[in-house]
Amino acid sequence: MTTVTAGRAAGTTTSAAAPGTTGADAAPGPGRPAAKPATMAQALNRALRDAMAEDPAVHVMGEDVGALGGVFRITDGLAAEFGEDRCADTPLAEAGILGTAVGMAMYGLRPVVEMQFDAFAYPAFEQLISHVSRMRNRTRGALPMPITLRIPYGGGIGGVEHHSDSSEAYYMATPGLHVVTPATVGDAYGLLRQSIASDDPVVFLEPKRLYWAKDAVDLEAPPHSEPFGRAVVRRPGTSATLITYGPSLPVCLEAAEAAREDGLDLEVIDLRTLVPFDDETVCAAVRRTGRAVVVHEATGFAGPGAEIAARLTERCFHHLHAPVLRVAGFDIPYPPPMLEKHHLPGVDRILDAVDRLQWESEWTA
Amino acid sequence: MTTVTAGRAAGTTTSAAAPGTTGADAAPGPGRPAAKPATMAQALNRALRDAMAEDPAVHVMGEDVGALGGVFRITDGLAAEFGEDRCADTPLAEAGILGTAVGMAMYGLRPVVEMQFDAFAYPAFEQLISHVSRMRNRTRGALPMPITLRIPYGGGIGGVEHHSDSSEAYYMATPGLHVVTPATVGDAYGLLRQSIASDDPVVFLEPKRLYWAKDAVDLEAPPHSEPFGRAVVRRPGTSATLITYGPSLPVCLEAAEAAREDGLDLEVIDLRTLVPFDDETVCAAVRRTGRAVVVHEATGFAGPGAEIAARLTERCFHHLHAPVLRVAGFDIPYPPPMLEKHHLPGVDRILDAVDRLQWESEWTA
Amino acid sequence: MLSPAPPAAPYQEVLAMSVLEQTPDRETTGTRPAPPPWQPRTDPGPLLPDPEPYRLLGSRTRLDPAAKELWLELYRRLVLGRRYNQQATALTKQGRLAVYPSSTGQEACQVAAAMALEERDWLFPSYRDTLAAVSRGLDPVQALTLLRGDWHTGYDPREHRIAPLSTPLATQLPHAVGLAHAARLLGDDVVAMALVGDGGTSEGDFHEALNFAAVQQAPVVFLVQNNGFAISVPLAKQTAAPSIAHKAVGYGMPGRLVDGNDAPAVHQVLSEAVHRARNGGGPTLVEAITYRIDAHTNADDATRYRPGEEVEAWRAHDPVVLLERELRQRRQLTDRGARQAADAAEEMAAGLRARMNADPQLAPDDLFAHVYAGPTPQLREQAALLRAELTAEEDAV
Amino acid sequence: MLSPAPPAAPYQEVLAMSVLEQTPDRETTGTRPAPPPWQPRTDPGPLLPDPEPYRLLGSRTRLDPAAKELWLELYRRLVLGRRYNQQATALTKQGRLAVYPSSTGQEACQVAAAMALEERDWLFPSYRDTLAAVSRGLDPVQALTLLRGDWHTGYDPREHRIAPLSTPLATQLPHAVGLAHAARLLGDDVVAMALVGDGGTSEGDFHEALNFAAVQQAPVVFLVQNNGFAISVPLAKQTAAPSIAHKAVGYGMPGRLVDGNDAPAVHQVLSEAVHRARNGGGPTLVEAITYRIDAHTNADDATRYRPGEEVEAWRAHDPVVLLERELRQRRQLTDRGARQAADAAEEMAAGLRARMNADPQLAPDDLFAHVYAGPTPQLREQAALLRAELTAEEDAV
Ligand SMILES: Cc1ncc(C[n+]2csc(CCOP(=O)(O)OP(=O)(O)O)c2C)c(N)n1
Ligand SMILES: Cc1ncc(C[n+]2csc(CCOP(=O)(O)OP(=O)(O)O)c2C)c(N)n1
Ligand SMILES: [Mg+2]
Ligand SMILES: [Mg+2]
Repeated sequence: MTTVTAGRAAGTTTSAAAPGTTGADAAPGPGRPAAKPATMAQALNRALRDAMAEDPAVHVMGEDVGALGGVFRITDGLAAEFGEDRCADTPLAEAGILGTAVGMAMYGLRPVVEMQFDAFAYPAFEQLISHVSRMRNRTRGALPMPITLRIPYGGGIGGVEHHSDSSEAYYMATPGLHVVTPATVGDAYGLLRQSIASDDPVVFLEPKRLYWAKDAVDLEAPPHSEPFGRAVVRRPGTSATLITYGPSLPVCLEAAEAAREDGLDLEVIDLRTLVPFDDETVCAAVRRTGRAVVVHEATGFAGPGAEIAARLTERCFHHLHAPVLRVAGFDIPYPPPMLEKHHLPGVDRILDAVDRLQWESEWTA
Repeated sequence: MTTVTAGRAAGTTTSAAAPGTTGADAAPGPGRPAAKPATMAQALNRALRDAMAEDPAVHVMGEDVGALGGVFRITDGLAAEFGEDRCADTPLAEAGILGTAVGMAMYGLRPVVEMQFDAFAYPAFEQLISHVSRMRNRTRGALPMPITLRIPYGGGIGGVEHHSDSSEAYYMATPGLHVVTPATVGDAYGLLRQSIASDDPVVFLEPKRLYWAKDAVDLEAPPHSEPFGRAVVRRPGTSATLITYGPSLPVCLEAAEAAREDGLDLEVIDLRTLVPFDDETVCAAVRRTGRAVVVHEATGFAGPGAEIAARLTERCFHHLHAPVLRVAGFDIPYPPPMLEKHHLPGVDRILDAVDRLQWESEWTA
Repeated sequence: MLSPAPPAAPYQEVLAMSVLEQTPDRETTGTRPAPPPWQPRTDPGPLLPDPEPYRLLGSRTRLDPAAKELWLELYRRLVLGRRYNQQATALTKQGRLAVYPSSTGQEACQVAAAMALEERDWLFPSYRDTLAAVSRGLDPVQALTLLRGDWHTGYDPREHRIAPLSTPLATQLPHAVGLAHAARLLGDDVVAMALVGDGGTSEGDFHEALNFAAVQQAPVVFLVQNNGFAISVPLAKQTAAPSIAHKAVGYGMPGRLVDGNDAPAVHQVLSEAVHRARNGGGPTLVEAITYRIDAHTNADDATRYRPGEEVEAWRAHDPVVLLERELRQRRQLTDRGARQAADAAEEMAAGLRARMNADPQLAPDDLFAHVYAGPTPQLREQAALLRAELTAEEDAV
Repeated sequence: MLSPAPPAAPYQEVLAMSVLEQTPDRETTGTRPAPPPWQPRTDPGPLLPDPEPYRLLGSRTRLDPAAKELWLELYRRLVLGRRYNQQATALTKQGRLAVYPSSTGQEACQVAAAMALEERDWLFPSYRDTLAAVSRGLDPVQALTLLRGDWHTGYDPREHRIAPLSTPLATQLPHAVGLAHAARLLGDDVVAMALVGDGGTSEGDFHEALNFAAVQQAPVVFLVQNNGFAISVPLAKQTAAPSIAHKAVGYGMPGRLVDGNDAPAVHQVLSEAVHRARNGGGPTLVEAITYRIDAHTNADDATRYRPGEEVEAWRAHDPVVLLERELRQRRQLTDRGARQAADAAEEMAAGLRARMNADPQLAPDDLFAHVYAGPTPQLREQAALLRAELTAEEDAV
């Protein structure tokens, strides 16, 4: 919940990631020996394992999380190590899974629930909105809901329909939920640990196309992670600020590299937690550069970028040289695999938006 | 779907409503005789009746819509007039109701589905998101979904938990859905007729605290309604523009009246359809006044106002003298009846926001 | 014999044709291909309910002293419960409650559900079940807080082991399963009793909860108060099943049918189910046949959808009257005993009335206090805004 | 006798105590209070499935000429179906399909479901049921479009009366009910056949769909292909019911159990259910016992969660082999007939392979074409943006 000064957050920067890595929070810095690379999937798995080992109240549950280890293998080995009661295959019913997790949390457990894919979390919507997000409020704190709802989200993996949704707008619009999404291997570990430790419900969105992205992170001694609620400047810059999260971070870092050729020095911010939102870090950055583009895969209309653009404008209006622009998925159902590349915000679309920041807005006819 | 020029829409204005009426689209104008006042509930009922009489494909369905006529009596008399097959009580299962409506639409019917209250539409979320909104797209137009999903929404009626949600942000963030909400008795009739006639699915949000508000609308000869997709200037003004919809329209009109005392001439825009959004009308207005406040009951963070503020800023940046501000419900679960007055945007909170438009933004420290 | 076209014989006969009846082929079973075993075999017989609801009143069964005391206690609580329902309804007329969904006519279910539980057990009530909560020992003022409107849940669920009254129908059932399952995993012999209406059984959450419970063998008792209506929708439009209790076999748990207006019968069936759950026997589905004598809530007009005669027929089967008559016939209840029960109920009602007449203390700051464990920066800003508004208002007064 | 404390007797006995067994009290029934009638009485007996799955293969039943032709047609389609499954799986290895969930081992269910329907009927397939769609006459290339990835549904559902393949499990079941109900309201004698897996029966949508169907007496046949697994989760973790078919009684519809690898048996049971539905008899739930011989999809590793012996046991009960053996034993199938069936299958596979090797035509503009009946102003802007980008890209090349 704590936000820190923009200065400190901005200090936590690294160079842009090479293609195939998620970003950079674990590049071997001074005093830290180079670690064997780990994937985001491995980091998530390790976070679950460490959380379960540390706290017997942590219970993992979902479809196929047991013997199979989940369709993405994020829960691999947990049932073998902690028993099937601690890492439990459930019947195939998402409302039932989240609903029973509510009851388990009422009895003092700390359920970590896996939804198999983004769109398959929708059957649990009522339990999430009407109960998970409100139980603490309803009972004046007597029944907190320390539930972590893990949802692999986003596209770019060639998945058939219903396997590529970016549903974060629904969760952001729901008071009582935290919404978290890592973009780096280090954050996958750190944010998941922090989410499980949180006494409030967390919708933990895992960018599935980054599951196999690697970073040099030593999972035996996972690096310190920035706190929950804090955005991190992944790449400092002076010309304009790209604000992003999750699967779009590597794309933004790539765009920033490409922009150098045009003489532009783009800053890239990784939000990490969408709720709570780190106004301090983001506003400080935008006041510095005076120009910003929000980038995400979710559809644009009433999407996450709307809130970000609106609040930045409210708070930094007189520092802005151009409107905060948005580069987002089109306002269409997620397209079939062979067409998804046209839908997903790519480097060119981001740079086009940056171009539009330099001049009078073309919209002001 | 058609938007018209801002000029024409702006022409459709009226004076502010007296308290207890919803607004004013049916005030007796020149050439129109004064009509007996009708309530919004009566207008909705009449729209259903006329639609059913005109098109045998129109089927009304939901919990308690038959003999009881719905808990708000919106379907009163329809089962008696058209038979229980045309106005059918269903088992108590919202996903089942909307899911069977999908099948009925596949066979060529035009289902009008009633959800009893806002929060009780959540069980139908998966059917709405994964099927209703996408079926046309999925089948390249072969299976359109001419479904109207009527949802009484919003607070202010002293309802216990789960009876006062403003859930429009969820629907706005879902491509493939239209999102419509009337604020006047005339629009209740006109927009519902247009929604039922639409070949696309419409989430039709009924501001429940305006059900009993009256306007002088002759339901025997319902007035011509502005087309779907067009916003209407309900009160012209020059100082700043209040942008609102549904239950907040009367509050905004009241605020505009009150602002006259301070020498401010506030414009009030009723959006009517949130999707599609009438950029033309709204942008024209804001370019004229240079200042805008978006007002709604839904929670602010990632709420409808975020999109409106963001897109106005994108499109009118260099015309704005101040950031577009938002007056919205707090980012909390809807409060219990005795506290709801503190949550709901009222006249004072709106005027405070207007005050902040006059100066340098206080946020720019 | 066999033909691809639809058979000419009437369907019922065709449907009844079964492997067992294929006698000529039985001899050759050894060589007939059969699927490998695909499932542990469960005998469905014991899971099926009796066709008639279980009843105790009017029987000649002798009562031992403990049973006598139980029946008398049930009676006292029924009398109290009836008075509570009347008082709460009256409070709506005085504007002291926003709304009240009465359980008049269903008091036997409410009271028996509470009494069948031990202190360590949990009750999961639906929005109509404030009386069950009160009968479990909750202060009626706290039980009615939701309906008065000063907060959503007026009590600490952990203190009383009563989950919040659930407004979204059937959503509390998976909670009960999860809690019972968690307790069992932790080695506690806690049972959860989950209440739901006939209408609520149509929701997907009902299905998912019962399935989870049976698969996990969670110690839960599901009590369906079948009061004939979901607001205006009668049972026949809600389900075509022989009974709701027949749903149990589809999950692999026993289904039982009981006369919901026969308090001792409800108490016995629920106690047995609780006992079974506590001892590792898994969940039970109990359907209690009862009737909602009042309208859905004070705001409802029941004459729009049901005939007065139906209500009258059920008034003749009133749970309070039935038990009183039986106790008097058995000479277990004297006029004095009945008066004492009535007096206690009157006292409760007077106290409730008095306390509900006081305006509750409201703290607008509470709006932000319990959204998260600690307020987010955003909520801190918003709380400050509201505080400033309230100060300005005060200053203006 | 009666005591408020949990009874000492073992639970099963207590549970079995019923009104019927209360013999001493039966005599006094006249005076015993009983609830008014609360529901039309349905006999649950005929709704319950037989304990053993219905089978036809291996019986001595004589076949009339029509039945012979049916069995041969089933055989030809099974052979074709098996080949289709193999070919589609091979296409994933060649990168021509994004993924393929094979129905190998379940061909009898797929083929029989298609054949039990008339042309005017509707099929509601799940994501694994492309073969049922193909067996209903759909071009395999169209059936596989979703899995190839050029569009979500590769065919016009109205043309073929095949609903889109449903990926979200069980969500297609209420669609089937709604369509069947609508057809009935409009006076058309159309039947809907809805397919779902054992895992899908745990979803709330399954429950709600069956309940709606029974209450509305909608002409729907629900076919559960119980193939033992939901991805890695075995049936025993999915349900504790005696059988999935036992769920039917809880909705008031007949439940039937059939050997899903016995094609003539599946066809007969489904045909009877379709016939019954068409004639106003309402819905039926059919559970077909079968097995998913392949992994969940080509991307899955089934050795992680099931022993090879189990798969072997089921290979011995292969639907194609069983029917071929039976037909040969009955001298209805010659080597030549078998070869003809194999050749036809090979021809289908070759054609499919060839056509799937061509790259599909893609039109990026389609992204915006079918979101609404006509594009919104917003979508028009976005389409223009994409078009400009594509032009710029082309210019750059
Ligand atoms: C999910 C959901 N849908 C709809 C409602 C609105 N509603 C409140 S009570 C009720 C009827 C409930 O009937 P039943 O389950 O039989 O309980 P009873 O009222 O008879 O106690 C309805 C439809 C609700 N509370 N929750
Ligand atoms: C609502 C939903 N939840 C989860 C999934 C992910 N998923 C795809 S297939 C599958 C297993 C399905 O099992 P079953 O219903 O038995 O069908 P089968 O695969 O055996 O044909 C799961 C969990 C889904 N498609 N839809
Ligand atoms: Mg009821
Ligand atoms: Mg299966």
